[in-house]
Amino acid sequence: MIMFVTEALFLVFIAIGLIFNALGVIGILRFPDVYTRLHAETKMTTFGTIFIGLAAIIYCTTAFISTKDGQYMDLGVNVIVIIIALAFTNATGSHAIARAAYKSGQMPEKAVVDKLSEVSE
Amino acid sequence: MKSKEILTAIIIAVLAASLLLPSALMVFGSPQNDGMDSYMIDNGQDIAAVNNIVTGVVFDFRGFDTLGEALVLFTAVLGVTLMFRRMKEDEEYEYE
Amino acid sequence: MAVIETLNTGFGSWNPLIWLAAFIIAIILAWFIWLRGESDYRKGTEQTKPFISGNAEPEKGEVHVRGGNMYWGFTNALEDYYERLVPLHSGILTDYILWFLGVMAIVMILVLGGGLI
Amino acid sequence: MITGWIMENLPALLLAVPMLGAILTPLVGKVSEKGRNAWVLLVSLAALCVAALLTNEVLSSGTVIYTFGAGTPASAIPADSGGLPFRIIFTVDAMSVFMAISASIVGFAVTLFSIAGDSKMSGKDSFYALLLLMQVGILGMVCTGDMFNFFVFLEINSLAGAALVASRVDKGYAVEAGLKYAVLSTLGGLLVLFAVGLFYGQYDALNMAVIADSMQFGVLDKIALVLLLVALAMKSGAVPMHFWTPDAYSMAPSSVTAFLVVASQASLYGVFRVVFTLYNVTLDYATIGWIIIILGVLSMFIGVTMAIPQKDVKRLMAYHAVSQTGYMLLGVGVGLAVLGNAAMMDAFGMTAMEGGLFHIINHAMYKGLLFLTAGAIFYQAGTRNLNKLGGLGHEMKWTMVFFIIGALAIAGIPPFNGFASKLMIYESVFMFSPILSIIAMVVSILTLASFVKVFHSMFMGPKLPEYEGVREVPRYMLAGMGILALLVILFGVFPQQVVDFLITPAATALVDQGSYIAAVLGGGA
Amino acid sequence: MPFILTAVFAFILYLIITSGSGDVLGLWSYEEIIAGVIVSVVAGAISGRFFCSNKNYRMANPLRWVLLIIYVIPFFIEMARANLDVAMRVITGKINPGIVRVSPGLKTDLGVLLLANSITLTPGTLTVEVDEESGDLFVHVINVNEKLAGKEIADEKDLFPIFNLVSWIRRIAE
Amino acid sequence: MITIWFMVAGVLSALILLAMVRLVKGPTAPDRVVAFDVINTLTVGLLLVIGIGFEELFFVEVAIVYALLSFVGTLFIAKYIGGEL
Amino acid sequence: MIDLYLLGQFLVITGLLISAVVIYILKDLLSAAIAFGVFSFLLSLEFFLLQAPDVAIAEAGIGAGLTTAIFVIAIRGTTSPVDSGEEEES
Amino acid sequence: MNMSRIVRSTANILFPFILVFGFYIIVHGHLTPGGGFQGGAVAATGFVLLLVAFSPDIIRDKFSFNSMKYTEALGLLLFIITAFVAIALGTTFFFNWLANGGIIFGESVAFGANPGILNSAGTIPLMNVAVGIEVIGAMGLIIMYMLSGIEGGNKE
Amino acid sequence: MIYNLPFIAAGLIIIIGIVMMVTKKNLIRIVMGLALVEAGVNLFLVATGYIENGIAPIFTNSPGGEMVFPTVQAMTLTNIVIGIATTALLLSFVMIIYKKYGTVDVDKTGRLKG
Repeated sequence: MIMFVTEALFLVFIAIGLIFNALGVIGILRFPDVYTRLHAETKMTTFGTIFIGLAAIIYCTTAFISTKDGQYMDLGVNVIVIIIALAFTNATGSHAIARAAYKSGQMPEKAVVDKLSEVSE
Repeated sequence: MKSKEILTAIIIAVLAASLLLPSALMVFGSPQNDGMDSYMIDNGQDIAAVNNIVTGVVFDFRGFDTLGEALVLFTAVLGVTLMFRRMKEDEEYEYE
Repeated sequence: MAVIETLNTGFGSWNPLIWLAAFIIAIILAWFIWLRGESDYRKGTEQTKPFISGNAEPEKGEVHVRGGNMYWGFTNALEDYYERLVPLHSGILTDYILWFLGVMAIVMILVLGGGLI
Repeated sequence: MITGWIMENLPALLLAVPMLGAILTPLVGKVSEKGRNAWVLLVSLAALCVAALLTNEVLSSGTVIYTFGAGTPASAIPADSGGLPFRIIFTVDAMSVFMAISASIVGFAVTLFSIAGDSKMSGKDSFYALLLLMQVGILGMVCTGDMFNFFVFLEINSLAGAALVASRVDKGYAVEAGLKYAVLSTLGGLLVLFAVGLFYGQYDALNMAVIADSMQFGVLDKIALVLLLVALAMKSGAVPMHFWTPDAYSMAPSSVTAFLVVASQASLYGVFRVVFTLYNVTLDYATIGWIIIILGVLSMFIGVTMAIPQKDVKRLMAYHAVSQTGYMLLGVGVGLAVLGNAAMMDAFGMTAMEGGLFHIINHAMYKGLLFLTAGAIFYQAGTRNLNKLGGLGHEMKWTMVFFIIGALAIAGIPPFNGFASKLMIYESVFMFSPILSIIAMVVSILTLASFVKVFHSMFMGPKLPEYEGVREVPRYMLAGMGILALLVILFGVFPQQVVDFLITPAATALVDQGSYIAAVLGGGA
Repeated sequence: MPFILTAVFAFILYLIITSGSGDVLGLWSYEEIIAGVIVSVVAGAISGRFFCSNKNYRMANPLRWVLLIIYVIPFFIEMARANLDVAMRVITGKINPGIVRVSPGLKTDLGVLLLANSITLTPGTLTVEVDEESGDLFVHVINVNEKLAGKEIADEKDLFPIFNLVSWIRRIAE
Repeated sequence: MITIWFMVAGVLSALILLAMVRLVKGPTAPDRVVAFDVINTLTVGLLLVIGIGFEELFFVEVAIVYALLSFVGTLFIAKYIGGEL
Repeated sequence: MIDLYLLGQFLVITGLLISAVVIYILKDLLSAAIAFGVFSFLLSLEFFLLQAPDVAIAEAGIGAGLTTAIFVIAIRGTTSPVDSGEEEES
Repeated sequence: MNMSRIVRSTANILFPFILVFGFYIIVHGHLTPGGGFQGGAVAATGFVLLLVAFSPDIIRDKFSFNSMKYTEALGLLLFIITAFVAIALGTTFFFNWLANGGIIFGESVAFGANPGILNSAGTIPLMNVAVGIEVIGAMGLIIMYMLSGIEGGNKE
Repeated sequence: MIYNLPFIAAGLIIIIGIVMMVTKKNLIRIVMGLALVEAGVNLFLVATGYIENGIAPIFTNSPGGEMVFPTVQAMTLTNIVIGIATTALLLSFVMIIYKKYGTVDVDKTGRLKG
């Protein structure tokens, strides 16, 4: 029973990860300007990759319980490190890109309101 | 300049053919000889007491290469240092 | 007498020491001849001035033959050759790379295609 | 005890001493300038001593094998590996020490010269460290018996050379020359690495002796041969791949230029090593021999004709360097073209090769001397333009004498060393093909003509007003030139001794592939 | 103090990535611990002045770390909610973007960083610029409704409708 | 179980190829940086997945290096685009 | 399994070649540098697939991080500050 | 020029962790993938992260050119001295004189599959550390010099 | 033939790099081409040592099969570091050339000729 639940959870996580990654990639192809593409990119692919990482953690936990091999635990811990690093760096990176794009003079398309331009002028 | 472009194309074609020839003649995934490397894999743990055979090769069996490579890096740093150095006030050379 | 060995060149031989001895003898002979020259040469007199068929002597700077003037005849005679050769040294990096690769291609054809002979 | 260690580890010390010197040079330079100069001289002298000891060792007791990382230096092959060496092995035979000793001599003279000659320059710490590193590269290239190690040292050599060429950054011309040199030599180096990969893929070996032992000369080997041959010939400056040479030689500081000559000769050594030791009779020697001969003849002729109309002294000398490289290629190429034919080899092949190899060391000496005199002129007069120079002979007497020695040697006038090697080349090549020999003689005459021009426009003529303050150069520079001038005269007066002592063993070692393999792999011979 | 704090964090990271190597506490071997101490001392010596650049040791309190770990849960829920929102927008292509200003009133670097990264990681919002002095954030929002467009300074409620993440962050970092 | 990992890897590499369209098309440099970032993230996932698929567990370290370091490249490009370098 | 592995390799190599061509095609220098970064990622992935994790780490660290940085610095150093940004190659 | 406040604080926080990770790769060079070069490159990237997030002047106050030069030379010196000691002990250059010796890094490794012991491999960990130090210094110097080359001319 | 994919890719990358070096006019592009050639050579080297179904040459707990060749990986490692050194040096040359000449066009930087 537990076996079945973990396997199902595992598959669900992988499916979520793949779907969100795919949506992210489609998003950067469909959206009109840099800012909206960044919306699609950072969040969706980060979210998707985090879910793939969670699936990996589940896999490692089951393997650790069944084989008692210390390396599996090492792997699972490392995956957590990866997830944290990825979330941190991706968020900051996309902020940096957005800021740079704004500084280089690309205005958001179809913007309803732009408070930043009022400040910088 | 038309002839130069044609010449370029011919040279590139010949080189491409000769550089792609190995990919047709060599078999990927099954090297023809394996004397040296299988010896290293079998005896690396004995001789150098390493688990990562690549590190064993880099630092023990072929350590001198690594020294040379570190020196290449050192050379590049010295070169960059020389390029961006602050020159003396009166340092001018004639180039005629 | 290892010092006075001659250089075997496969076809003939050559001994620099003998040549050197001959050279020194020639110099000594020349010295003798120089000794027998006129001894009433004085500096600072009319003797030191060059005699150019009675024309006035030019300034020292003008006499000096500059390096670019030499072998003008040679380069002028081979003008066709130089006009082809000098533009090859165009100073452009891409051309230089192309020459390198071109020679490689030619040699590749020669070696892979069976050879010259 | 200590002498025992030194004698046992000579090949490693030959490289390790300048390496250590190069690493410590910036640190010593932080403390004091004088101390750094002394340190660099000391290291250079030590390297020269080690090279001399190694030469003596090799010439008296045969090829020296040094295995890095093994228990004892001579144990090339571990007992249970089935006859395959897997560590890096230095195979120092007579040819290697021949190159090593000439590089060390020029290196010492150049260091001596540059202490005074480049004193106006900033960034001397890096400059000396790079000079020593370049020496490491050259010595490593000529001593190693391992293909990948050869590539690594080639890369050290070319990077250090490029950085030195570009070291006068004030106007940008030197950097342009350095960029050309660096891009071309890096591309060449990568193609060499590709060839090494081809060898590795087929034979699973990197050691030259092992590769030579199992060489089959299939299609892949042919491709590897072409890549190695052309890339190394380009590095040595053979026409029509010589275009980087005048740029780099003329824009580098003079002391560096004198050393760059040796660096390109190390690449020439690479060519010879590849065709003779790696392939030898398995290769299509007539074709490769003729290719090398054609490259040589083109180099000789185009080099010298391009030199004649030049106005820049160093550029002119650089074209002469290309031309002289042609002699070496011609001599050794003739030897290669008759490699399989024992009778012809005995009759003139060996002599041609000896002539070509003798020309290497001679060229290193006199061309180094000439570049150093050009540097001395530049140091005092501040220009290299032949149209502006003139009348320097009144003050710079010693420089003039050294220049005359160098010029006569390069033109092949007896009794200087250029004549001896050129005579060997002329006579043996004449038996192979008279036309080639005649071309070589014509080139020699043109060389003389062009140096007469240089001599006339630099030293002769009335004193010019703009060079009033010109004095003789400092003593360090004269000492550097003097060493080379002395060697030029010595080699010219006693050529047979040099040939017997250095050149014949080198040529024999180069041709005799069997003993090279036997020295590493044991057994036989 | 900066040195010790950094070294401790470095040591914890080292222990995390080398877990499962030996027998001490069932997880680490002695050699690893010795190497870890050396490594973390060196890392602390080099990077201490950057890690604690503003001489502010609030984060040395372990309680704040517990809070930070708990914070992950509401944040994750917010993230999942908004993700579905943007996923719909990717498929339908209906967007209504704009840049609004948020004034959370956070002082510390860590607080600003946490909030900005939370905003960026929450789909639909993206930090474009931060005011150096006041810590005000300029947020690019993918769907600006009428009410939000009218306000001069937007509320937290508009960005995080379910949980009040700003007060969480204030509790963690201030 | 192993096959699943490889299938995931295949899908992820197909996504990378898809994201490359934006790299080719992207009218301005910031658009290309977005593609760069996507490929970056996907590559980290791919490395993770393949590492588990090969059953050689230390392969994951490569992914950590990746996740930490590619950030620097992004920052450099962003700094250049923003005109601050 | 082996077929899936081959498929993965095929995809990665296709990506590698595409990005190499993209480096060649793109007119904007900065975009070429970005494409070089992508190329570096995929090369690292390919090393990973060829069972060379050491080389993959080296390529990831040096290729992805430092090479991009050096290229960007050099591009900045060879364009005048006035017309930075979208600079078309002559 | 400085980047925004967010990037700066991220760099501050990430820097020690990148450093630790680089050192981890260096120290574990003989057990897991990695080694001197890779770990050194990772740690050097940490420095580069600081250089990009802050204005290079600020970083140059804390890590000067000279200190980086000393770091680099120290690494190379350590490397070559490790090799020289082997000559002094009567063996050849680059002989692994600590391997299987039993003291420091001297434990021998059994053949076949095993997780490995940190305290093994002789001189290899020493060389790893030396090369790591060298690569950190070299890469940091290259980037620092190139950044300094952007700003102004190279005349005083 | 399909199994030779990495070799073909390596060859093609080298060719693309060489074409880039020959046809492009910007010096930075030329250096990029050189870096591409180098990447291709690296790929070629690693592919030379690959064994089908081999595992990485590192001993761990997991039971191993046949191992991939280690020497060639060590060589590639060396070449990667040499590559970054070369690239850095060349790019600093290019930067100095721009500073002195004001251009990085390869046709306009050829001032040494004849």
